[in-house]
Amino acid sequence: MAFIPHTAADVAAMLAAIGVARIEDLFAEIPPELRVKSLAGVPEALNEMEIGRLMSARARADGIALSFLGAGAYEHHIPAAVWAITTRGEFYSAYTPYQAEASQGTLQLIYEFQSMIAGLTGMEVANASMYDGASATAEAALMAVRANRKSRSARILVPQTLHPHYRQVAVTTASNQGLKFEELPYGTHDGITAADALARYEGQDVTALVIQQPNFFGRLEEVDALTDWAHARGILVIAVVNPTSLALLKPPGEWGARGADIAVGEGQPLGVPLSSGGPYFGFMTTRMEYVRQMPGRIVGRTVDSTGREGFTLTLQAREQHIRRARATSNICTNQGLLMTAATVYLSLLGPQGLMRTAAAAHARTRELVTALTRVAGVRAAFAAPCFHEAVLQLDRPVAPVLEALAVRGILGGLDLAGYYPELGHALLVCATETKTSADIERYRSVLTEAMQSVRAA
Amino acid sequence: MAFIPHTAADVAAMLAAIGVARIEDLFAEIPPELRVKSLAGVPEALNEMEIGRLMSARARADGIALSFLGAGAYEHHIPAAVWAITTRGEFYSAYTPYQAEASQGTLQLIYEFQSMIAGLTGMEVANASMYDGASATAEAALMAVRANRKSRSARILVPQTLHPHYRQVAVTTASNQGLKFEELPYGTHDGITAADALARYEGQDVTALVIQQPNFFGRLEEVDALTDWAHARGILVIAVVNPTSLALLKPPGEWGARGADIAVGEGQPLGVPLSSGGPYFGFMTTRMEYVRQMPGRIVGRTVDSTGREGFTLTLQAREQHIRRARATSNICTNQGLLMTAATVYLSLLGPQGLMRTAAAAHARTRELVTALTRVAGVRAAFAAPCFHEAVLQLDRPVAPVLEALAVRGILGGLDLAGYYPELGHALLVCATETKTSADIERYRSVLTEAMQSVRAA
Amino acid sequence: MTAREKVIFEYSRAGRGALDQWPAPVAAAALGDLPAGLRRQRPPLLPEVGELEAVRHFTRLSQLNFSIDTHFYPLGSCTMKYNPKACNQYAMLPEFLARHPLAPESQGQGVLACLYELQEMLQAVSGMEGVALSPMAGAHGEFAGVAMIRAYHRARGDLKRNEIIVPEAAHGTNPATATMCGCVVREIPVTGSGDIDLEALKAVVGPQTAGIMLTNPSTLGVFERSIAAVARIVHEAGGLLYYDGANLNAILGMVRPGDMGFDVIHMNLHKTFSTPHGGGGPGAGAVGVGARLLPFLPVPVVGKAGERYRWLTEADLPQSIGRLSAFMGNTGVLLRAYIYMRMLGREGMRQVGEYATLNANYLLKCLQDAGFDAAYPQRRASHEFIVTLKRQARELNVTAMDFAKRLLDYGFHAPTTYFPLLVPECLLIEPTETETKDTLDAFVAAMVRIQGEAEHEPSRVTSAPHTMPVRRLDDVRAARQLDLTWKPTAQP
Amino acid sequence: MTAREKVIFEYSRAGRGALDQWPAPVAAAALGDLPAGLRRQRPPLLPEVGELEAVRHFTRLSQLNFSIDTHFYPLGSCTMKYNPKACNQYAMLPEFLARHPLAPESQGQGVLACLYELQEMLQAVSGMEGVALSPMAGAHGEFAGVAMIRAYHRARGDLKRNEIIVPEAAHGTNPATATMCGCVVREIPVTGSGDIDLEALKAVVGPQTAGIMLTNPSTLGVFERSIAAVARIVHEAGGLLYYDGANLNAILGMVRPGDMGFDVIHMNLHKTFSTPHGGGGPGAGAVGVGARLLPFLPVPVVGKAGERYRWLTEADLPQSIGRLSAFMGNTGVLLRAYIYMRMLGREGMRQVGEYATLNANYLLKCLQDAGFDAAYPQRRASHEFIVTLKRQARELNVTAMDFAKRLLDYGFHAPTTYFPLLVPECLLIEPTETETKDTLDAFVAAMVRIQGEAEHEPSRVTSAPHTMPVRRLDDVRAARQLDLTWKPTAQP
Ligand SMILES: Cc1ncc(COP(=O)(O)O)c(C=O)c1O
Ligand SMILES: Cc1ncc(COP(=O)(O)O)c(C=O)c1O
Repeated sequence: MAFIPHTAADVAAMLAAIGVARIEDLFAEIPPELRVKSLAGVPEALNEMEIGRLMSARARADGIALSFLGAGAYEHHIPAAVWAITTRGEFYSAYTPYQAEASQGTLQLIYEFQSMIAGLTGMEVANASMYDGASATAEAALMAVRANRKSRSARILVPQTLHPHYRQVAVTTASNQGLKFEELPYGTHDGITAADALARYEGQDVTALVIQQPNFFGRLEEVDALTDWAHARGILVIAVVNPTSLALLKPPGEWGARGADIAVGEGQPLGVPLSSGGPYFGFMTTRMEYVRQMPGRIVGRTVDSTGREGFTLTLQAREQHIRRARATSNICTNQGLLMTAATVYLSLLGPQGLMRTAAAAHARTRELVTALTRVAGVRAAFAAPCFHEAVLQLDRPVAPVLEALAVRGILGGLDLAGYYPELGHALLVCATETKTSADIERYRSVLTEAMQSVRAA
Repeated sequence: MAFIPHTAADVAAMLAAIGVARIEDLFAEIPPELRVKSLAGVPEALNEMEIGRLMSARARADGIALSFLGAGAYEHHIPAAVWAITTRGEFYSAYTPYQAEASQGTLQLIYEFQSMIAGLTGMEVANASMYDGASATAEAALMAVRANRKSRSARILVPQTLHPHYRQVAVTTASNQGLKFEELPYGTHDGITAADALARYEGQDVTALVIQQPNFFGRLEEVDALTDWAHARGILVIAVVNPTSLALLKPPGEWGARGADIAVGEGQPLGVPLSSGGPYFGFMTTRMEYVRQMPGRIVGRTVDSTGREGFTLTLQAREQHIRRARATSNICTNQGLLMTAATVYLSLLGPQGLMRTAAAAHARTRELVTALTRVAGVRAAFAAPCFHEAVLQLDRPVAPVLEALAVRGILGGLDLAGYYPELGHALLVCATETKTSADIERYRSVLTEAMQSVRAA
Repeated sequence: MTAREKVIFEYSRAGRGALDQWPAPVAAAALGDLPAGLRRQRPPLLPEVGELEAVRHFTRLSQLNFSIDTHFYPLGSCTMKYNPKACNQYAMLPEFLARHPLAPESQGQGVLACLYELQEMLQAVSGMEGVALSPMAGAHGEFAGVAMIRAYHRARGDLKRNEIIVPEAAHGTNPATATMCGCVVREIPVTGSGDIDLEALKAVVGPQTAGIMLTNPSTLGVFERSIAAVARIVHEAGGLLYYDGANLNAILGMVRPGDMGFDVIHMNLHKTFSTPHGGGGPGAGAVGVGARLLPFLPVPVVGKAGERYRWLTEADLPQSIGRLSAFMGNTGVLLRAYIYMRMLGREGMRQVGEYATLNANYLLKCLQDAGFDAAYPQRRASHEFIVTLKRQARELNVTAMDFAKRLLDYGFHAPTTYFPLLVPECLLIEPTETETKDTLDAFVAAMVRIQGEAEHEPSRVTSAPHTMPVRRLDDVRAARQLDLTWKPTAQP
Repeated sequence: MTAREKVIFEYSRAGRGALDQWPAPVAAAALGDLPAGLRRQRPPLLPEVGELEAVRHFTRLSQLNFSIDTHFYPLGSCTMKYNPKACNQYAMLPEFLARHPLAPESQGQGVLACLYELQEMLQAVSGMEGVALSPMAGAHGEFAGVAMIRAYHRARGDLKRNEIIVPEAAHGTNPATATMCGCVVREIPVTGSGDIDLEALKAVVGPQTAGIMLTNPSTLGVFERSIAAVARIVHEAGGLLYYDGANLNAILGMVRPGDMGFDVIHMNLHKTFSTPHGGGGPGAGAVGVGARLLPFLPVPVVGKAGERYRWLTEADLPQSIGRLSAFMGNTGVLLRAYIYMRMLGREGMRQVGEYATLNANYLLKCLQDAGFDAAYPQRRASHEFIVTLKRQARELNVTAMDFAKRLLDYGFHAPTTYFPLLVPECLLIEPTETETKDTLDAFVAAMVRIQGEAEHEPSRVTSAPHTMPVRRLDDVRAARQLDLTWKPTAQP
């Protein structure tokens, strides 16, 4: 009965009250020729036990592999408390806190989230979440066009070291509004944005520069120099950052002399399971001066009619339900529940725990690179330091090697052939605090076999 | 740090306030020679991620088999809502509702539980749970001795068809108080308590008669006749019942002309996972006239100082914390959380859902018996109807057959050889609503092979 | 008496922490390769609390919320129906949670099978030819839809079509989406009986028309009776029809947007298909398209080849509008919707439509009988309906907002207020099919009592709520004296 | 304003139900074999509600509770410490939940390994020679312990030993257990400083002494300093020493009952080892024994042979007191304790003892400084301590119960009241190590404010609580007009 609690007596009484004979009569306004004849294509109902069995079987079929994949989604330990709290009905089954007095839980939590994200990024204000890191990056580009009043070009410089999917999402999202994304090349020897690539933009009207730190290869960009270069030319800086890394790396708010103008990123590492890619959440921060250009919901602290502290949605005049066609974005539903998880996660980790997590991830990745480059035919693609992720170069095609690893239960990383053909047989690998030395050793030894099973190029 | 939130500054301030230099000084009253030197035997700490990995590996090692085991613990579908509610911190981390005003949630829930259990058993009152079905049975025997003022013998008649472990627990629990358990034989042809076995107790002082329905073999006892026989002789009747079965079978409150005097049972089938045997909960009910002899907590509905309805622990004068050596039992902590789960479960199932569950379990068991007795060398042990569980007889030893099944991922049932040698190669099997026809067919076909791999006796 | 719940930073003490959650520290040397100039100098301002402090704090915070699990929540246009616990439990099986988005298809046939079948079911209930699941909310689906409309015209060389027609009652995301897609919005009025003004529509269509965005049933809570005419007018003018399917609840199993002539639709799985609203999200805004727009679907989509499922990408869909999210959108949300839809089954789909409509019409009738004014008294309610309190505002000086706040005191979440904007002092009420008649009756009783209070003791209503953790909040101050992040010295 | 939460039966409507939870109906024929005379005639009185009604009802009920996750809960003798969420999550892995108790050992090496290691760890912290895990609560462990003492004497042919000595401050389960085991209870007094009166003990021991049951630290919250003398006196008289280890928190890693001379102990895993109290249970009351009682341990116990774990039964332990539960006791609780202990590790055990003691002594000192009277002012607190309000009761007519009820208004669960019985107007306060100094300070502040109220406005205290879902309840009426089950017509 589709979670419908009506008894036959209820239905009879309700129809009588309405004054119709049958439920069917309530649909009299719908032209009969439009009525659905059949819903073939939707199978018969399963009860909870049956769907449970089906889902368990499908989950078991997918299994759990030993994974060294990163590339924008990271396996971290998620404390049990995070989802025990997050799935509480009062968070899980509430909606956007339009009725502030009956939603102080969600509202205060968003305020705390905004505070933590601002603290982490070193920025002044944060919103209550975007869809994911990629869409937040796209929205940041749109926001920069609004915020940078001096620029009229809507040209956005995007390094090729930005996650390729983020670049694609930015184009899909913003090109209809006339934004132009121009790609900045990187050095194939060092994997970071080439400083001389900037030279050709001297004197031109550019709206914003995007910088990802660490970049897609796990390499560290020269964020201070890039930021100062942009600011000196009236170009806004959009930082794309991994939140875990910020426990150790300079936050965007401190890049260069003035700090980035907008900082966004993928929130998934903060307590959100990998889940085949979602739901995750994007975070977005900026300077106070740009807050009215920011999309998304924002919570403010205020007082009630008796002077008691309370929280409420604020600056709603930016949003679609008030400003409609002139809103900063069309976003309405965001990723609230994931933001909830992140807020609990950050509370449990705190500055020290997050630092340890970042440090462990970095140390594990170094250990991984050291181990794997001991395998014949494998070397590090870039000499310089990486953070948390690294590119390896193989002497033979990556795809068959990954397949050979997969049949042995190891997901060995991401084949970069489709994304960066210029890098040759390149493989992006990642290890976080969840990997032990034994795991790494297992990868090394299985890789040794796998390499042998694939002919060198 | 063992979930200890103290900062160094906290500790310093606290020690200063107390007026000691070191925490160690707080233990000055303990004779030094008694102090622990080392705790070798307790390993080094694991963090949450590490213990999670260890437990996941151990769980995976145990796996999930296709099980046809019953014998006092039954696999039923547990609606997702049951444990989503039960593990809410407000239920999970509260204790016995001694402060009624701050525990109305637990108290009202217990009242609802008592009502449901009374409804199910057809008895007048229920308590807030005992440890498990076996210990509830033992406590019922002790209670019967208190309640049956006319009897001085403390003799309890216990059919051999009562779960063997229940009989053992009763002996362990009650024999120190001088209770004598005398076993009533059953008919090996029909698997129920032999009516003529009662004859030899005519005219003797007997305190109580225990009746399990359905009995350990899944067979249905002649509860009306047994009850009336006992009552006619001043013997109290203790019913031991499977709560699921009560949706279809006559409740103990209606047995014979007057109904059973005490009814107990294992609550596990009501939303409690199998969990290798616990935590489960025992339920216990009786007539109002014996309520002051009942062990365990009881909640009553009352009013507060403003006349508003509320709930509170009542009849505490029966309990150890008030009556001490003269309490009805030493029970203090009970199985509250499992009772919580059962209350949610019964609310979701209701009379109709529970009836369907019982009917499906019965139908599946019949289907199972029909399928398995088609295998050469397998026959039903008793011709007469069973409920929800049945005894098969094989033409060869059961243990090696079960082993052969287990390696193929099937837990085929319980070998009765150790419990009832007189039944020969007997196997107790069970199927509930969780088993599909495909599961049963799989068992049948694997059993066919397994039988062939074991030599006939 | 009980103090307010502090901001978590106020519990923080230097050096405190949930240590059991942290990995072991690594030697400083392991970080030695990180250039000093790129390292953080001061630790971030995050709370330092133990696990108990965090759990206690957030548990207490949660209790300050109304939610479906605790209260009737008739928030119009939001479909706050029950979120079955099974959907959460089975979507969170460890294997589903652990799967990396870039894991090979061979290690994901289970989840891909679910997504593929979800596409099929959504296609069946919407009457469309193809479905893509990656949009992460309704507005995101709208974006995908309008972007496909633009791509369609562009692919045909029809480059001047940049106007999107929107009825004035439309949800704010519709015009906002049109702008996001670089279109110009043309608003058209609705008639007094809630249908689109066809003459106004005819006047506005033309060679510049990219399409029209419609909700049907509209946000006025009524079925657009002239839909066939609308479709004809727009199609004849060369435009496409976009169906805002945020709220399919009332027509589920009854009418299919595809059959009404729509070219593209988004469906809010977090409404009709009961994935949780989560205090603001996540959602999922799957898009369905007719034949003309099939080539433009966003990637990735799940395809099937023989018995294997695989991702379709730009290689398969070269005209795709592209990628909308870093990976595959909100997979976990999609699994919840999948589980829900499988539990409903074919028959359940229709029942949802029937009973959502029954509940709305019953509630409307009871409120009318109790003296409240329907905005469209001559119309049937769909999944929702509008009550206007303009009489009360005029006669008693008690507004829709006052009623809304007072309802909280009676244990009901307020309906949507002041939307759609064209009905004065409106309450948009959507009971959903998962509520009992008893709950609806209790809601009516509360409304009647509030009406009585408004007549006899209006200050009780205008100063409501009285029993919430806070009284009415000062929104003006919130916007003027922005306090958006906690600072060590910040005091409100 | 908000109505009371109804009893669930009041939501019930004939024919309503959570249908998705139910198996498909089976044909009536499938039940045809059940004799009509053994069938139920009328369906049982159970509520008929949908899933939403049930979830909403129980969620609301839960919010009426105080709990560790929401409030400081310093209930003396109960060790209401934080229950880590990880313990629950990992104990509830699907495989652990699905395992049948009679499944073969081959399909249970994982869980058996945990239980075996738990036995070993409990042995290590208690200083005993063997441990059995099957008792399902503290009182059940006591029962097992005293039953072993009896079996021991009986096995030696020493049949007249049927007296159990118990100090007057003992927990009620101690004398009740002695009775359950068919023994006679002999109470002995404690001295003014909280130690056992050794002279009284000497007077009571004799050839009829089966043993003594002691808690150390005692329920007076102090360490029994003469424990060595007690052990000597009882042992010399031929009795055995039973250690009620319900509350090991303050001595964990500090002293071991085995080293103090005890022969048998039970340990409340739901206290010291943080398994949840669950609104009344479940617990787990593992028993540890010295060499003399090893043969008598209850079955089953987990043994290890080579690398395989297996159940030891009567065949291995022919002198066992027997079986205490249908299967293996509260396995799921044992897994939680195992996880907790592994997370604590060796060092963590000692820290628990240290910080539990620190918190108790700090709180005691602060309360004393604030003018409250300690029951044993000259003694150190252990994990808990007693404040007596007899002065307040005499001078202000405000009792310990009044303070307790008023504390609820201040957001604190009350301490244990009126136990132990021998201290008048007592509050037994156990803060546990998992609470912060800030929380303890806030508790003291509340006590000080209540004291102020008691002096200046005593009716606020004596009529407390004021902010709970109900005011003080009429217990007398509850016991006189028994209303123990809901009936269709019942009204309170
Ligand atoms: C009619 C209508 N359209 C669009 C939307 C936008 O959906 P979402 O909030 O998921 O972006 C909503 C949701 O509020 C809606 O009600
Ligand atoms: C000192 C003492 N002994 C024994 C017990 C009994 O333990 P349980 O409640 O687990 O049966 C308790 C618990 O309240 C206790 O505090």
